[in-house]
Amino acid sequence: MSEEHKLSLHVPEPEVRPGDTPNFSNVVIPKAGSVERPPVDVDPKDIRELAYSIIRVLNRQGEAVGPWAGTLSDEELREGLRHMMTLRAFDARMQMAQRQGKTSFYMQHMGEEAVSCAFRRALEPGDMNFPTYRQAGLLIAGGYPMVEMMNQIYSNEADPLKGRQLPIMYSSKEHGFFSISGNLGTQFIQAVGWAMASAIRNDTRLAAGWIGDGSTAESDFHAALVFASTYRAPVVLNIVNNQWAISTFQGIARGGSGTFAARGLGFGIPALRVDGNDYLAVHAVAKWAAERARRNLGPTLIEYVTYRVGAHSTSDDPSAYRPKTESDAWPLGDPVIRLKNHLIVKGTWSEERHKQAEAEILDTVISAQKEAETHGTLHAGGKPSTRDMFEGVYATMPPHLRRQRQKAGV
Amino acid sequence: MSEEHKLSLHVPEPEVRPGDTPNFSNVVIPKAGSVERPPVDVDPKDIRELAYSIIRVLNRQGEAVGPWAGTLSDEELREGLRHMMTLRAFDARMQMAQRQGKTSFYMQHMGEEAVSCAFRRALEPGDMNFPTYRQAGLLIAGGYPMVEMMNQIYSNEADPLKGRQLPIMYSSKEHGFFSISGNLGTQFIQAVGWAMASAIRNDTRLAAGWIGDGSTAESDFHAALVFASTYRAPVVLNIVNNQWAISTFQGIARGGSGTFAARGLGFGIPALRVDGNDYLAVHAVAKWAAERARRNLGPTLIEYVTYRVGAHSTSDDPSAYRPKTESDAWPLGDPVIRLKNHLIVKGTWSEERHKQAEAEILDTVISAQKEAETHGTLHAGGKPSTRDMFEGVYATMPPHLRRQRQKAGV
Amino acid sequence: MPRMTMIEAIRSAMDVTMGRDETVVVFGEDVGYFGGVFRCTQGLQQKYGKTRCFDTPISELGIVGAAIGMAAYGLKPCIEVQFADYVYPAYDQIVSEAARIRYRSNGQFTCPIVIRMPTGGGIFGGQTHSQSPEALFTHVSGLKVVVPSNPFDAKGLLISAIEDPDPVIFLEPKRLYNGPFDGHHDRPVTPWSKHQLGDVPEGHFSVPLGKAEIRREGTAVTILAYGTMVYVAEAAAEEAGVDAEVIDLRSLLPLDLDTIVASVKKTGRCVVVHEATLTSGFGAELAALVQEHCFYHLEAPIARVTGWDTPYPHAQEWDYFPGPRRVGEALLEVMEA
Amino acid sequence: MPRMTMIEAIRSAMDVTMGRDETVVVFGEDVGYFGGVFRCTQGLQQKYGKTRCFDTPISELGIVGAAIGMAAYGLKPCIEVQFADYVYPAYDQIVSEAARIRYRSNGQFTCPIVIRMPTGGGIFGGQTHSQSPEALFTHVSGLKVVVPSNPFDAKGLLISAIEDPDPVIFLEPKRLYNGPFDGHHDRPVTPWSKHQLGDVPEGHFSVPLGKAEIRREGTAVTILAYGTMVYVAEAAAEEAGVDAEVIDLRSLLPLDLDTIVASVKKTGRCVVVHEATLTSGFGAELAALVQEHCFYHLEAPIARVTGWDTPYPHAQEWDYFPGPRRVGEALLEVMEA
Ligand SMILES: Cc1ncc(C[n+]2csc(CCOP(=O)(O)OP(=O)(O)O)c2C)c(N)n1
Ligand SMILES: Cc1ncc(C[n+]2csc(CCOP(=O)(O)OP(=O)(O)O)c2C)c(N)n1
Ligand SMILES: [Mg+2]
Ligand SMILES: [Mg+2]
Repeated sequence: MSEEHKLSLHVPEPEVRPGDTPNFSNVVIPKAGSVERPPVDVDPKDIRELAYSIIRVLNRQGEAVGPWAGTLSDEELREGLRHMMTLRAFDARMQMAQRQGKTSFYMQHMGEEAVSCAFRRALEPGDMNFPTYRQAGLLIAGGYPMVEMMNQIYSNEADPLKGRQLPIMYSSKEHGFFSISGNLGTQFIQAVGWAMASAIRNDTRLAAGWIGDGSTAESDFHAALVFASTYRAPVVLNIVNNQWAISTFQGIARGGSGTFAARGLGFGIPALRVDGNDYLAVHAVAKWAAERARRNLGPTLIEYVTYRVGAHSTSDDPSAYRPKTESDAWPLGDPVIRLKNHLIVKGTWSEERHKQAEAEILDTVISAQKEAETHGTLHAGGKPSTRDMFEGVYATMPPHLRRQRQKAGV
Repeated sequence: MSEEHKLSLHVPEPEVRPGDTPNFSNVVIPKAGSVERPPVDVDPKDIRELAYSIIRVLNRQGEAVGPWAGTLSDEELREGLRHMMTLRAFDARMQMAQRQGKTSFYMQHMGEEAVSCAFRRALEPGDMNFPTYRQAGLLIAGGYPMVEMMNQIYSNEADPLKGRQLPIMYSSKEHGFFSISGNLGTQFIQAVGWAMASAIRNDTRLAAGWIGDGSTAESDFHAALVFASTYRAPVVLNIVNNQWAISTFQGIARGGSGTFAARGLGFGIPALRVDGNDYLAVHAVAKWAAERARRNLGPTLIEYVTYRVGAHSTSDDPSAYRPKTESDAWPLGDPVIRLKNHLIVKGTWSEERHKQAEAEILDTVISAQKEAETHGTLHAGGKPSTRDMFEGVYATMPPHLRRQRQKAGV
Repeated sequence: MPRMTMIEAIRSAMDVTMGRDETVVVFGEDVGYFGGVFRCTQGLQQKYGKTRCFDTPISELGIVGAAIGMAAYGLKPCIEVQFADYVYPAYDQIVSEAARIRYRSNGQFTCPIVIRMPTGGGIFGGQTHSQSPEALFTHVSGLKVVVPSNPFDAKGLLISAIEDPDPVIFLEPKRLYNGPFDGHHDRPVTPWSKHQLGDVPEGHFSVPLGKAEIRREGTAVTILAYGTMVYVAEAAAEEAGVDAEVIDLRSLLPLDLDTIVASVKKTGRCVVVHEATLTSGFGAELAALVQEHCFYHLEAPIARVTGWDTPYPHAQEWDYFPGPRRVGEALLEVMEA
Repeated sequence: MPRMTMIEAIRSAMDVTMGRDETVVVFGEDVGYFGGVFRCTQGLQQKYGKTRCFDTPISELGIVGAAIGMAAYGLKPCIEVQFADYVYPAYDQIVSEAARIRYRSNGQFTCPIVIRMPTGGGIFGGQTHSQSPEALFTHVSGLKVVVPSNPFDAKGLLISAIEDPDPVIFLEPKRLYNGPFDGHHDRPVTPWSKHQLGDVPEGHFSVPLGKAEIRREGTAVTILAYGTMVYVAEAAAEEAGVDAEVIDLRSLLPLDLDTIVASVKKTGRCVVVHEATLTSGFGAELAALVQEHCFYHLEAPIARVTGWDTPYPHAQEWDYFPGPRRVGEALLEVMEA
């Protein structure tokens, strides 16, 4: 066979690796305010281009511009800033607690705070999220007590999940937050099922599914899109594209499609791409999608373009696979700083108030931490019991498990 | 909550059900010859509309028209006609054999003969198909002996698969036909893996994956598209949309996407839709896709629009879920008649030659059947041995299986 | 009391629970308009509307995953996997999700779903219409696993399963849909309409999960069986002339260990029968439990008669199927030991 | 001879086979550039190029399904599933496809793939980084299932697995990656560099599949164990002062029944230990086989010490883990019976 006809395997590679200079010149970023805002009952085939663009509201000057601006009041925005700052402070403390051996594991949100915090504000009481491990902002913005989060992280005697779950695998039905699975993707189709149930019962509540860029390759993602498309389920399907899946750059999961939002096109599902570091844009798009769902117009797929600034988890060290300074080069900036600047530009916030808020928030987090630690940490103080380990496998403990519990002497 | 805000579940329904008048007015059929033929190295995003159209060559007058015409000589077309007629005659005899109790099960191709027969002609020796149970045309057009097919169907002493497989679950490595699985979808990603292997080895051979409209909902379909897109595998991914998945109309699997080809758009894979009852169009599109693969340009997704005229299998009775006359109303006609007419219009075929060919083919099929039956049928005559049942689970029989075989006394 | 086939009994269980409880929904491949390839859901869509009984895309993962979400919402989905052989695409959702949601959320979310699936061979279905995957579920904490052997139990157990607050794998031996089958494939099968166990009350009743039933009393040896194998065991005992006690387990998880242990302590011998492959089949667990709890009463090794450790073959179906001859031989062996 | 950790030994096995055989390819999530989250494939991409060692999308189904296609083509894929807990999305491809392709095609197509996955707990990984799913594979005809317990075996068995013509599930006890762990979580672990079983030849060698190894000779009771439990068993025997024979099974399917039977016939007693949940765990199969083949030699019921029938908990890890105390109690119980 002749050389020229020989096949070869294409294996995508990121632009840069450790030692190289970060380079995001391939990320095309439209100007803030430049992307249209279609009516919520638009025919999906008329907005295919939205899957290849990026909806943005905050411009470089910190102004909110364009058709997606204006969904939140100043007070709401200040509260949003506080949520993001709280999440960041919480992350920092818990990351440190893990380093101190107070728990086994932690995962932070650095750089992605706007996504879950702003999305949460587009929901109504009773709506249900099916989150991954990187949406604690849904809890913080949803009023879930930080102490409870910490109790879970510490697997202490007050852990609402009785020590059964890995740290950060929260669950709070009351706060519209479905039990996090350690298995990637599974919750995406469950969100669609929940939404279908709401429609079957002629309810008004919607579901939101969450998935990472890397996890879109999982089968559950496909099942979710198929079922959502067929039954027009009232669900918002969120893809958080933070550019990385542990050490794997997003090009491996994305392949030749250009974007993750594009996946929706093959299902006739409106697919939007949004600046995930722009609190205002995230909220505006989430609201648009939630309205679609609530008006029984069916699902929406949203890709949040953001960047995972920190390590994947406390078990990971990103310097092994990407340039150390890559996050500084990320062209969409820091969501906290961008919202802060916007509020300052608007005259409703200042550097001083920001500093003060920072201090206040740190205090709150520290005092929550102190309270949580009175209930114990993973290896010290109060802990869930061995009995707790045997409970809750079934509603009623079957005889074989009772025998085993007896054998364990508890 | 107010009535107007209540959600409700959308459950797609076919236009008609038993007792109704068949109605395909919703099937938009472009004129033959009207769809462009892009170069094989086209940017997928420039041909998105091909996923929503139907490439057709044969017009109502039986002429081959447009840019996709002209890929086969008269002789090749006559041979193609013979392949389709053979497959149809084969089906009829085997269907009858099942009714006579000579085997347990059969699945026919009626109405879909062009798809596999014409596709086969676009392949080179060494290429590998990963078929479903409705592509026996690949074997017939590929020169696999009919007697072998019948031996497999009869599970007789000459069955190349030793009685282990359900009838029609053929396998012939030599003829580029991967072992059929009874589990829907699994072979689609395997085809991509085979193609990746060919690329890894700098080979020249391509793989073809096959899946039904209904089965595109399976997870393997997604995995196949993800991997094919990422690694630009030299694979042709074929979706046979025969409108039905047992009793379920294609709208349930397709949902809001309009077409199945559209699924490819979210992956940046060129997606073509073709008249599956048009032998010339199928061949032209297959050839285009095969050329792409062979030139290392990557995967192509093809949807064949056709109609399953017969029952799903010998276990099925479609009159329970669709109008009896629906197949007569199918607007893309019968692939055998259409090719026959084309050849007659071209002056290279005639009614008489057709009748004669029909008779000859029937003879060939009957004499193959007679030969196969000398080796036995499912419940009579020669059969595979009990020993055959224990062999081939592993390359070398492990001790536990040897013990079991001894216990079985064989 | 009406006579029902097992199909009718299963349908009736869904009908009765759907009628009593609006949160019960039924779906799966070909389950809606057509009523399922075995017709178990026939008429339910007409009666309860297409949002309570509907067709799904061919995605077992999607069917189970959506059901889990619905259960988290508060519905009680009773779903069909067309053949047990096709459950594997949904295995992750079952094992990693359905089985664990109560535990991992400390009861905030629960998963009251029933996954029905036809199981077992004897219909010349080849390797993808014949499998018995029960042991792949009994190993999973958080699941319940049920296998009925007759119309009465099928209805009563299915109602219990639907009403159960936890996920239940409900395996329907398809060879029993129309009548009891004792493995004599060359003889006609009595239809349920002529069989006493075809007597099934029209309305609501239940058979508890976790309770076995002694189908034949005996003193010489205990046969543990479920599904089709109950009839094979009975026939084998008759034909071998062994005074065997036949226990129909009905529910594998939870298991009625007390009934098993009492019987084996009485007989001193035990044969386990199932159609699934031998190695790591549920018979292994039964043998392990029996030797543990009845060690000092056992007079012979516990024998297992099962499908061979090969994929389920098409042509050699009757060499593969653990029929009355093979069970009878094991009985005699155990008696002589 | 160099000392290797189990990670290094596994890496060396791939390195050696990739060097000898161009058809060996390695891939999985984070396996390429980064070298795997446990670093088992570190350096292979640099050495053999990115078409022979590469990162994949996060789709276990895709990884296994593609590997099956590649194997049908003629390659020998050795693939990684990041944790055994994440294998379920690929379960259908493994059970319905990899395990059956040789059989159903009568050998026209074969499936020489190795699926490596870290297994077991003891690292505070919670329910999705701790599971031991071996029994879900031992029930599947057509698969082989291997669990090494030390660097030497890990390399030798992995080379055998890669060279094997059939699909092999290769479970790597992650708690042993850096040193033997006997369940005393409050004591330091000896690193492999200080352990004789860390002596691993640089080049090609193999340990055959299907052969157990007696790790500790004894006369009073036989302990059947594999992976981490081998060290727990040894520690338990020492601490309980019981003259136990500890058998490291190494390969569960095929199983070295001869070695097991010979030992139990000698000792007359048997304790089975594994970390997986009890019900339908591989211990059930072992108990069933031992009682069948050693019935007349057994002086006490076979005991099983295993993980409890609950999901693997996070905080209660050491209550869950079958450590030396629980194994020791079982030894004494069995000795007193
Ligand atoms: C089914 C499954 N496979 C693999 C893993 C291991 N794993 C945990 S997180 C992760 C990367 C996920 O990346 P992405 O979806 O982009 O989410 P991100 O961490 O970036 O938020 C992997 C591979 C898992 N948890 N579950
Ligand atoms: C995994 C799996 N699920 C379900 C089935 C049962 N089944 C066999 S064929 C079929 C319909 C397939 O429809 P389609 O993909 O459109 O192919 P067609 O029969 O129309 O050619 C179903 C549901 C199966 N074989 N495998
Ligand atoms: Mg990511
Ligand atoms: Mg179809």
